[in-house]
Amino acid sequence: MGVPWGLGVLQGVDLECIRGQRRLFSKLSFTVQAGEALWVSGPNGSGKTSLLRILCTLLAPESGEVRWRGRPVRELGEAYRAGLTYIGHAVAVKDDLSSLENLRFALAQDGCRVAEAALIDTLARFGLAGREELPARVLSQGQRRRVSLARLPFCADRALWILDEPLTALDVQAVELMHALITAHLVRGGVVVLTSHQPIDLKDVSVQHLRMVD
Amino acid sequence: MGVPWGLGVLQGVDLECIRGQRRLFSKLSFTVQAGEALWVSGPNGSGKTSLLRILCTLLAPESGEVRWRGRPVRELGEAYRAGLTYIGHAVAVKDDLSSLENLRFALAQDGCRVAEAALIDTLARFGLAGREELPARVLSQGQRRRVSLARLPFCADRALWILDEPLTALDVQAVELMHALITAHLVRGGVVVLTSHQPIDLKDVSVQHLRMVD
Amino acid sequence: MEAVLDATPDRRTGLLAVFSSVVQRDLLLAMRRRADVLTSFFFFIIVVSLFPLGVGPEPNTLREIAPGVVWVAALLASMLALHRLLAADYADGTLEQLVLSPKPLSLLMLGKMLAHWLVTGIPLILIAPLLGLQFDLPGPALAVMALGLLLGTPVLSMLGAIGAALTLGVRGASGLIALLVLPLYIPVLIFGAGAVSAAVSGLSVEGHLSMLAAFLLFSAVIAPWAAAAAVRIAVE
Amino acid sequence: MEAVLDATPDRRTGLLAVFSSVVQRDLLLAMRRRADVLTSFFFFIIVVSLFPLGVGPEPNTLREIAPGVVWVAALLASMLALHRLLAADYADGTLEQLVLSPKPLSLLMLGKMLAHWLVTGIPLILIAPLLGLQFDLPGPALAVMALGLLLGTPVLSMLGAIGAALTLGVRGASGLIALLVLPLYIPVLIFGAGAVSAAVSGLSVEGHLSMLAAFLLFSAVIAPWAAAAAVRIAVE
Amino acid sequence: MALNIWRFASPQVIYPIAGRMIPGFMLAAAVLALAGLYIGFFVAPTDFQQGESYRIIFIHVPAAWMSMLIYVVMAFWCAIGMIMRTRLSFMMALALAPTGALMTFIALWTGALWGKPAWGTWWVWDARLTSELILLFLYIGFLSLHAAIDDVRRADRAAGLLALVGVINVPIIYFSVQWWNTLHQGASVSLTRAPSMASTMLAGMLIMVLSAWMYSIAASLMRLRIIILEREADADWVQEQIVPIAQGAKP
Ligand code: HEM
Ligand SMILES: Nc1ncnc2c1ncn2[C@@H]1O[C@H](COP(=O)(O)OP(=O)(O)OP(=O)(O)O)[C@@H](O)[C@H]1O
Ligand SMILES: Nc1ncnc2c1ncn2[C@@H]1O[C@H](COP(=O)(O)OP(=O)(O)OP(=O)(O)O)[C@@H](O)[C@H]1O
Ligand SMILES: [Mg+2]
Ligand SMILES: [Mg+2]
Repeated sequence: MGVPWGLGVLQGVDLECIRGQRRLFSKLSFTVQAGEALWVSGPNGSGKTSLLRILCTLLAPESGEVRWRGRPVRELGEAYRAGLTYIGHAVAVKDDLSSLENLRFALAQDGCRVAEAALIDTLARFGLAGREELPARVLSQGQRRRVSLARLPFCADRALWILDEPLTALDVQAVELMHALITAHLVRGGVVVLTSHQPIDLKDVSVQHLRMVD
Repeated sequence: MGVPWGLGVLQGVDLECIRGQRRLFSKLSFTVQAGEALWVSGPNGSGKTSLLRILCTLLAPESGEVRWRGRPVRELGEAYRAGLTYIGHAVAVKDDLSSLENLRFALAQDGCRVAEAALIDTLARFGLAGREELPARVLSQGQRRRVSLARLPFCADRALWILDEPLTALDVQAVELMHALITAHLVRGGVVVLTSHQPIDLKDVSVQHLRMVD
Repeated sequence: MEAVLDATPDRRTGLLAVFSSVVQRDLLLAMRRRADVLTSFFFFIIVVSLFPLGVGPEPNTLREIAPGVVWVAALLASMLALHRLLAADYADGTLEQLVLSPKPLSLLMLGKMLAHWLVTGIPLILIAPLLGLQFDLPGPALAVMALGLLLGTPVLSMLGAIGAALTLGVRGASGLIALLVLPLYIPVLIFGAGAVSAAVSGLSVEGHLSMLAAFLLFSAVIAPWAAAAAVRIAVE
Repeated sequence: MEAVLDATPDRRTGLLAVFSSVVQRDLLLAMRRRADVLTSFFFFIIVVSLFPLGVGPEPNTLREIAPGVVWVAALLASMLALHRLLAADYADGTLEQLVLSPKPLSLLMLGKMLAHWLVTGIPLILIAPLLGLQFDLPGPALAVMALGLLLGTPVLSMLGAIGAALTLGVRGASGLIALLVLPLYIPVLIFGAGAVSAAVSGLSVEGHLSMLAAFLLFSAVIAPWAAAAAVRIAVE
Repeated sequence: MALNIWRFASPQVIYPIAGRMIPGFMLAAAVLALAGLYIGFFVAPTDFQQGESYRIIFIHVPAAWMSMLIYVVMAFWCAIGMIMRTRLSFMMALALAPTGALMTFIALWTGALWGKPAWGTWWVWDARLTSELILLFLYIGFLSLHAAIDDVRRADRAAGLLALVGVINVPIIYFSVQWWNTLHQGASVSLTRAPSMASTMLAGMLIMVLSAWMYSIAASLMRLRIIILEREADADWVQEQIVPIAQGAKP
């Protein structure tokens, strides 16, 4: 639609979001380049989650549109979703499955097949060594989040990562691992949109800060 | 038994906790004085939540005991629970009730009756002004947590507060409010046990730091 | 800020206040989900109406099976609502708070049972005679049916709460509840349907009804205690 | 650290692989909750057994109501498992992930329906003839019953999935499902039970069975699409 | 006193004692079964109303009685476990349940087999039969609930509570023939019908009942030993027991 490619990879154009009677934001526009992160912050209830859900088409904006490589994502449809990884507040981890099975099925439903060894390896690097076979029910809060985040290394080929408070419940070490993962993704030219109440500590990459107001 | 009162208000004595086949901790002892906070930190899955649940008798320790004012809490039973406020990971907020109703019932089940005006006032100070009547379902993650934390000001007469990651999902302003609440409770001679991955920033009060290891 | 820090609650509230706050909260929740109140009600009506469809329109057969059908439908309708009796409270942490309350847990459980009965039992009692009419049951049998339901449905709520509490957080809970609870319901079914059948054939119904009353007393004593014990086990 | 950062997945998997991963995951979950698989099964047995208790032991009456009872119980057993078909996935965020999958959502829904049928339908089909035997049904009627269930239970799973999807996140969902789904089940009930009754009285069953087959085809076309649409609405 | 013994009896003490008792009970069960079946099938005369088919009573009645008794005993152990917090009593209860379910199943099955010649039908929905079926469901419910909970302590106590609540069913089974008029025999019918046969029949039946007792005790003790090993797998004494066996030493 006339927007030249050079203007950015992910664009929000005049986005407006209304929940119930409340206008959370309007005329919200931004442009994120390849290799750049968008850190959305702001007070509780200011609409960060709503914005992220709009970006990944789970929610329709009241007005305005989201563009990916210059084209409205509503038009792109499946093609857009095929290049997208969203990890929301809900961890999508099944209590009755083990960490390993949770990860395997999450990837399989994403249409990607991974060798068992790589899965176990990744879980270990997420601090779940020796807990691969435990049902997720018995894991601690932070460990459950780690299981859901362990998908990310396998999503290197998906250009856009949208992460809603990925650092919640994580300990210091896990936060560092997440920083490394995100940095690596940006370095290889991906785009990351994330929310966090803690400051984001990404070095050597460009981070755009979007402050929502109440 | 036989421990003189001077030794501390809340004591863990040789606590041991086993979940599944895994020994999370053993020989864990500590003493918290009146007016002192115990900040429990440590990596994900190191047993912080388990420890807090033991302290409030939701979980029985494998061995060892918890003492309150020198007496084992198992013996104290209701008398102990009558002086205790626990806010866990689960927020105990009903999606279908409004913030106001949620707060009112939480307090009523605690056996305390509060004037409507005080409730609305408190909710406003927790940043929920104008949202008292919204069903909790539509609230943001942080706002739901605020509703569950809004109980605390009314628990001033309960000596022991046990809070599991009370700062999760809260924005900067709410974190400050929590710090103020906790400080006030300590100043009036209460005891606070809390976990947090973020550093606890309490001034002018004594904070004991318990580092769990994996 | 100060006002927040020294709100002073009135803690001289008694047992009854806490009990009624539990009942009130559950009733309010049920009203909020208005669909829910109507549902066990409609479920009851639909199940009862399904039978003539499956069995065929022969009036004698219908009159014969009516007591059984109505009671089985009541059992199932009551059971259907069991899952939400405690599971939601368990998932969102409310149950932990109840366990930590200094008031006796069994009393709070009784409150939840009462709310469940008010929401699921009462509508059944009111509509059942109407449905019985469609099965061509005579007047006295209808009265006996209503009376039997009045005595029997609280038992269903109370026994059901035990099953719901036992299966909290258990894999496949909603199914397991059925497995645990339906067998316990059977005596109520036998005497409840038996009373109606006896009334249809003009026999004395006193024996049946007094058995139901005995069940009611018995479960009023046992169930709150057992449910509280089960909840404590589950929360640990 | 490096290895984590460049794990390379194989993304050339086709539709079928994703479909079967959905089915497999649901089956695995069902196996984990072993109780669950057994439960709709036991529920079926218990409900079928409840009726004679309420109705009385008269063999002729029993034979007459048997087809209706078995089919109503099958309906209810199938419905009981519906709540867990999508609700858990909705609550924990799995459903969002399915919606965001580049593969067609209706296909994924079909996978979930298939898993539901394998877990709840198949056991019913296997046990129903045995229960029919206890109701003193003749051999040919038993065969017809099994065949009818084979055609009818997938329809129950498919229609049920629509109901489950429509009620996602709705207050009081488990009850509302019953309300939405049971009326849709009625045609299946009528023709399913009708086939057995016809077989008992020695009439031709072809008409009934071919109606069931038609329902099956029809819902195989409509249901996955409708369920997918409903899920999209719910997730928004 | 007996309670005290159980209270302080640790699994470690019971394990070898049970091992020593099992052969005796098994032997007694076998001998009594042989004797009982001999009396039942060769000594006891033919019933003049029912012919030979009544002989199924020698299996049916002991199994039916055991099914109820075992449930009561199981509930008793659960109660002890809940009150005294003894691990062993829950293990006893869990060890009893499958035998109880088996006995219930046998009672149902033999009853059905008997029903065909006696009443002309395999099954009727009569109160006695149905409440016995409920008993089977209660056993299954107990075992399923236990299996559905991972944490053993929690599983024990939850299933134990269920067992206690379900105990109400036992008197219902027992008195059902008095409370409802049913097809099933009342307690004394078959014995008074032909007084001359009563003594041999009674003897055969009682011997079979004893045999069922012996078998149930032996089978539960065997299961108990396995449960003890499973649950105490980490304990030193189990390691000492198991490791030598694994290395080929005599137990
Ligand atoms: C599946 C069907 C049946 C079941 C579930 C069943 C169940 C039971 C039970 C639980 C008992 C022990 C209760 C007591 O001692 O009072 C019992 C005893 C007995 N049953 Fe059955 N029964 C069945 C069929 C039959 C049939 C067909 C007959 C014979 C026609 C029969 C004859 C007896 C007799 C004679 C006793 C002993 C009563 C006594 O002396 O105390 N049963 N049965
Ligand atoms: N029906 C409604 N009526 C009024 N307000 C609503 C309605 N639905 C949602 N809201 C408001 O919309 C906002 C949703 O915010 P969102 O979840 O996007 O916030 P957030 O920035 O992610 O907050 P947090 O930091 O707490 O996660 C909340 O303020 C909520 O109160
Ligand atoms: N059945 C089991 N088998 C093995 N390990 C178990 C079992 N149940 C629980 N655990 C372990 O016990 C620990 C529970 O930890 P807990 O929830 O107390 O951690 P936490 O310190 O609160 O962590 P977080 O920071 O993530 O909240 C986890 O490491 C979990 O893996
Ligand atoms: Mg948010
Ligand atoms: Mg924790």
